[in-house]
Amino acid sequence: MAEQLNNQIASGLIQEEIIERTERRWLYAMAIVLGLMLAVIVFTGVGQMMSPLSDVETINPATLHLKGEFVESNLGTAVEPDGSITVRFLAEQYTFVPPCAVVPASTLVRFRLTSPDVTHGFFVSTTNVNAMVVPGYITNVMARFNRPGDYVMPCDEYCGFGHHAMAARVRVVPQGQFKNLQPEQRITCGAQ
Amino acid sequence: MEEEHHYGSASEPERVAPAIRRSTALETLKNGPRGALVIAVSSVGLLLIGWLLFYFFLFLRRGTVG
Amino acid sequence: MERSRLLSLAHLWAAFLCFLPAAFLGMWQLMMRSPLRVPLDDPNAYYASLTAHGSIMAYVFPTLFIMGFGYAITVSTLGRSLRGESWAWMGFFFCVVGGVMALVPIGFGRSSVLYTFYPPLVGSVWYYLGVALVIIGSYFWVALMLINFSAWKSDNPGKPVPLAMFAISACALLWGWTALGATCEVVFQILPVSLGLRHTIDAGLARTLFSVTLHAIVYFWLIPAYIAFYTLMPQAAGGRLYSDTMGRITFVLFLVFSIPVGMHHLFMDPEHGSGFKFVHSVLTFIVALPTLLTVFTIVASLEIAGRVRGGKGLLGWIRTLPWGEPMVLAVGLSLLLLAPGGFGGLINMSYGMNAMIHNTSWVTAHFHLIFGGAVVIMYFAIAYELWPRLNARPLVSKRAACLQLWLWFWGMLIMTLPWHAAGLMGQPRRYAIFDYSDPAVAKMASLDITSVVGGLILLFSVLVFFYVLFRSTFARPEESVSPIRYALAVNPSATVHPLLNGFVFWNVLLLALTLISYGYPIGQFFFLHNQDAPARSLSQEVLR
Amino acid sequence: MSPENGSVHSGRLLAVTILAGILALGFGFGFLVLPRNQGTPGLASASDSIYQALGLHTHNNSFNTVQPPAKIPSYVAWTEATMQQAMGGDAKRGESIAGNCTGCHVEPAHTAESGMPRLAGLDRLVTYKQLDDYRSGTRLSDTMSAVAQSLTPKQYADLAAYFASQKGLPENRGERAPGSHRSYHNADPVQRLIYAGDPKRGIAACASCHGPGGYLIGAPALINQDALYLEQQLLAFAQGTRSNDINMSMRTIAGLLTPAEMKALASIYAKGFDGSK
Repeated sequence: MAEQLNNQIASGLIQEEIIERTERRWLYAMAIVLGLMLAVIVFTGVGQMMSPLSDVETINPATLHLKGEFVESNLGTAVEPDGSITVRFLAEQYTFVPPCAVVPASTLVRFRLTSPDVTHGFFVSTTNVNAMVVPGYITNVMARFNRPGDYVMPCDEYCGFGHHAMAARVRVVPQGQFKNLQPEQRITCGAQ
Repeated sequence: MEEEHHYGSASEPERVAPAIRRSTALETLKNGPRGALVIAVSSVGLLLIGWLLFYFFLFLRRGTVG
Repeated sequence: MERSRLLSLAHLWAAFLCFLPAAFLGMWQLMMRSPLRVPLDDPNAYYASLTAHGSIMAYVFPTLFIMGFGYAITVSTLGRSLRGESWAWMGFFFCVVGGVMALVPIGFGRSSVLYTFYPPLVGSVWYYLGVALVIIGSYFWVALMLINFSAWKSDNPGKPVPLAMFAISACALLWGWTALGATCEVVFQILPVSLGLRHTIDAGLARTLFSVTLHAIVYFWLIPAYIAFYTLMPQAAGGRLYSDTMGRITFVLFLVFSIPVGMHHLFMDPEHGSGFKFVHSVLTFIVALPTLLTVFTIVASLEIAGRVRGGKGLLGWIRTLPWGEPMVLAVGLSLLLLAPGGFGGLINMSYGMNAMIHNTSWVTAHFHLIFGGAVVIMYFAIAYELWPRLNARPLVSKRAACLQLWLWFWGMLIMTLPWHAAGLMGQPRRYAIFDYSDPAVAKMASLDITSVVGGLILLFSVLVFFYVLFRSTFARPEESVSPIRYALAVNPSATVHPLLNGFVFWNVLLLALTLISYGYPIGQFFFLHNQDAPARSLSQEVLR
Repeated sequence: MSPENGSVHSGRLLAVTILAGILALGFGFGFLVLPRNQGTPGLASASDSIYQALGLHTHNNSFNTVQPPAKIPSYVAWTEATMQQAMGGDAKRGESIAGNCTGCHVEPAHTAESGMPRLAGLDRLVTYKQLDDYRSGTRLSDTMSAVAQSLTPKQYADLAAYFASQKGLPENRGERAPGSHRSYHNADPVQRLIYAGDPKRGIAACASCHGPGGYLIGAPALINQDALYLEQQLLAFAQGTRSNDINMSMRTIAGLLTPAEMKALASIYAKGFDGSK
């Protein structure tokens, strides 16, 4: 008896079919909106190189200075045998080494960083170059800077009491001004 | 107030909201909540347009990275 | 008057009493990072305060509030006393002791590791034990919610579980599963190191385990606000819930999809490939669906209430809604905050676009707007709804309550919108102080000062909130305080689809999905080698 | 099957198929489509694409073959074994060895501004590392390298334990009571450098590693240290004549300081900050 009475009153408001129809249509509409956003991500991801970093490499953080790719003499900007540019930083408690790096504009640059102590953040501000630097892992980010100039590179992940003063600079120079280097030559732009 | 089935909301009747008197204002609800649809569609539309603007004019502008 | 009201009241009081100091800390931090002069402008004090503000606002305050709200729902929707109330008090005791134990070392500056831990940075062992105790205490609540849920179901076979109980049980299940991630990190990785049993830690594995918890904890906080949307607001507005089924589908979607999306916090991390990052990004899009469904269903419910009160024309029903009712006003303001907050979320979760704003103030502004704003404003409204029932005294003044909600709304917008802008301009996150003499930083000075103004409004709103709570606690008692009323659906039905009345199948789906999305990302760490980093302490603790 | 189970079964089937569709979309694009243009651009094969998506590069690390000759700053690495050894010294045995150190290093026979570092109270790890660096020649000093070569690493640890047990330099436990004027609002530029650093130039705050109120493994507490010694070491780091700081942290920071700042920093730390000797 309760069910029969209930339908008689409730249905007067809005039929259940209408409710189900609007909700179902709304669900489909939202699925389409989300699908559209995903499609944009996939197309730009395939068209240009617009995706998060993808390179799992480990390295022993305690002995970076003794052997391996991040010995101090190998830090800074280097031209690889195949002509590509690689910039290596060490992010350590409370300073980046080198504190300033020179990079040619509008060429593909490979940034490689690691940390001997705690997690740091690597962020060339106002650009998309933004990644975590986790001790034990090598951060490998490919990027291209279109606008020459000096970029501030703050550590954007909490790394201890000196976190607020930890910042380096990336100096993007026009292609012409970037002098070609010998394979084993490393340069930084040092104090200004 | 006729006895209404309410278990979907609470098991003790006095814990459930009172039934609603039918009035002419409800007529417009016959074919679904038009006003709610307008608000929902426009707000989600704004979100989508905002997202597209952010994606193409802020994100892609800041340089390729991968 | 509600059964076991003291239990709920104790939880809510404990929650809001630790919310108060954390709010003041937040205010101090806002001024500290702005160009304004502030007492104790010491970077170390900021990082300790940030750890305390984060730990309270992320662990102690919401967990205690949700436990209290959960007990109140169980008692009032199932219409019988809570089974295992003594265990509930034990859980409460664990949470309070754990909260205090975590805060003491922070106060002494021995554990400024922030509430997300950041191994290999390691703090005092007491901080981690405290957080672990809070989690253990919350597991008592998880168990009690599920016991009461299944006991009622077996006593009432075939009957639909009340929507509010169904939702809070989904919330408890979600928390039960997701807390395992952070618990594994603390128990197997951080505690051994802070106790000095081990000296190295795999930071990549630690961050990944924490990401299992990091996003689902956000939905653990969000679901109670949605419970108020679906089951308390329609009745307060004098209308009906548009669709009970859609409510259940929303909470099921949250349960299934909240955990396997965690890696959108690790998009910019070096220890994962882009493949699983994209899978998690797609799953995060799916977990945005229930919020979009909720927005429509709740605005439809508001329209019904508006029409019933005679609102004519396409949008005429908005004017006729009882905006003087705290619950109705809170839902309206929460939806308005949910729009920009959700927009920030859409940007953060979009795979590559995360690089634009990762670890900038944009992210901080996002979660203050969507959690601090849209969710906590509902916590206030839920508190206003529960207070008369838990104290058998009327709420002192709805006008003061509504003023408080408006202040919270404007405070949140004024604080977070400039913050979003500063984030887009590249302001890094978690800086104790900014050197405004640097032209690149000076550009953000006016934005940071505007945020301080927003913070002041929020602080005033918190004081008004406590004014209303205190006055209502000591108001003249009234016998005729009506019990909590839960919204009736437009078409209440005697039966509910079996899948929307239980969680067994959804648990299986959840575990399968989490295994698929996290299996490889977590498993890979056991095949990588020489990535263990020596633990570093900011206070020479580790070398004991 | 009663209608009851029918709708449950179809419900489950629907949920599983939707989920499978979502996962197929995610894994399909995530592993097969998107990685094709990442890292090494150009259409890679399916397996290359999957390797790239998992972050396991198929290309050999062709980009770090040619390296300048490595220069080892210090043979000490803060591994578990080294720390165990450095912290495991016995003060009493250290006291007997320390006989010939007191000539130069101990307070009474020592005039202010002598350029000779005070060792009483020095952190164990610092003493251990400096002695090892003198032994390995990564830190140059003819007298000290002779002393270091005549001792074994076990004795370094004993000496370190002995000096750490002496009163003199403050213990740097990394805590400090919060105080005002430790931000950029501080008028005194040197105090600003100590507590807040100078991010414009990339200079870290001294106190965040050397205290007061900050601790870093291997970084000595500097309060009450000899002013001339501090200034000389900063200059040596800046010019690179001293280069035993692991991963170039001190050389980088000292290189950004001006000589005037070095002198001011040395005198403030030697005076012990707010005059507390």
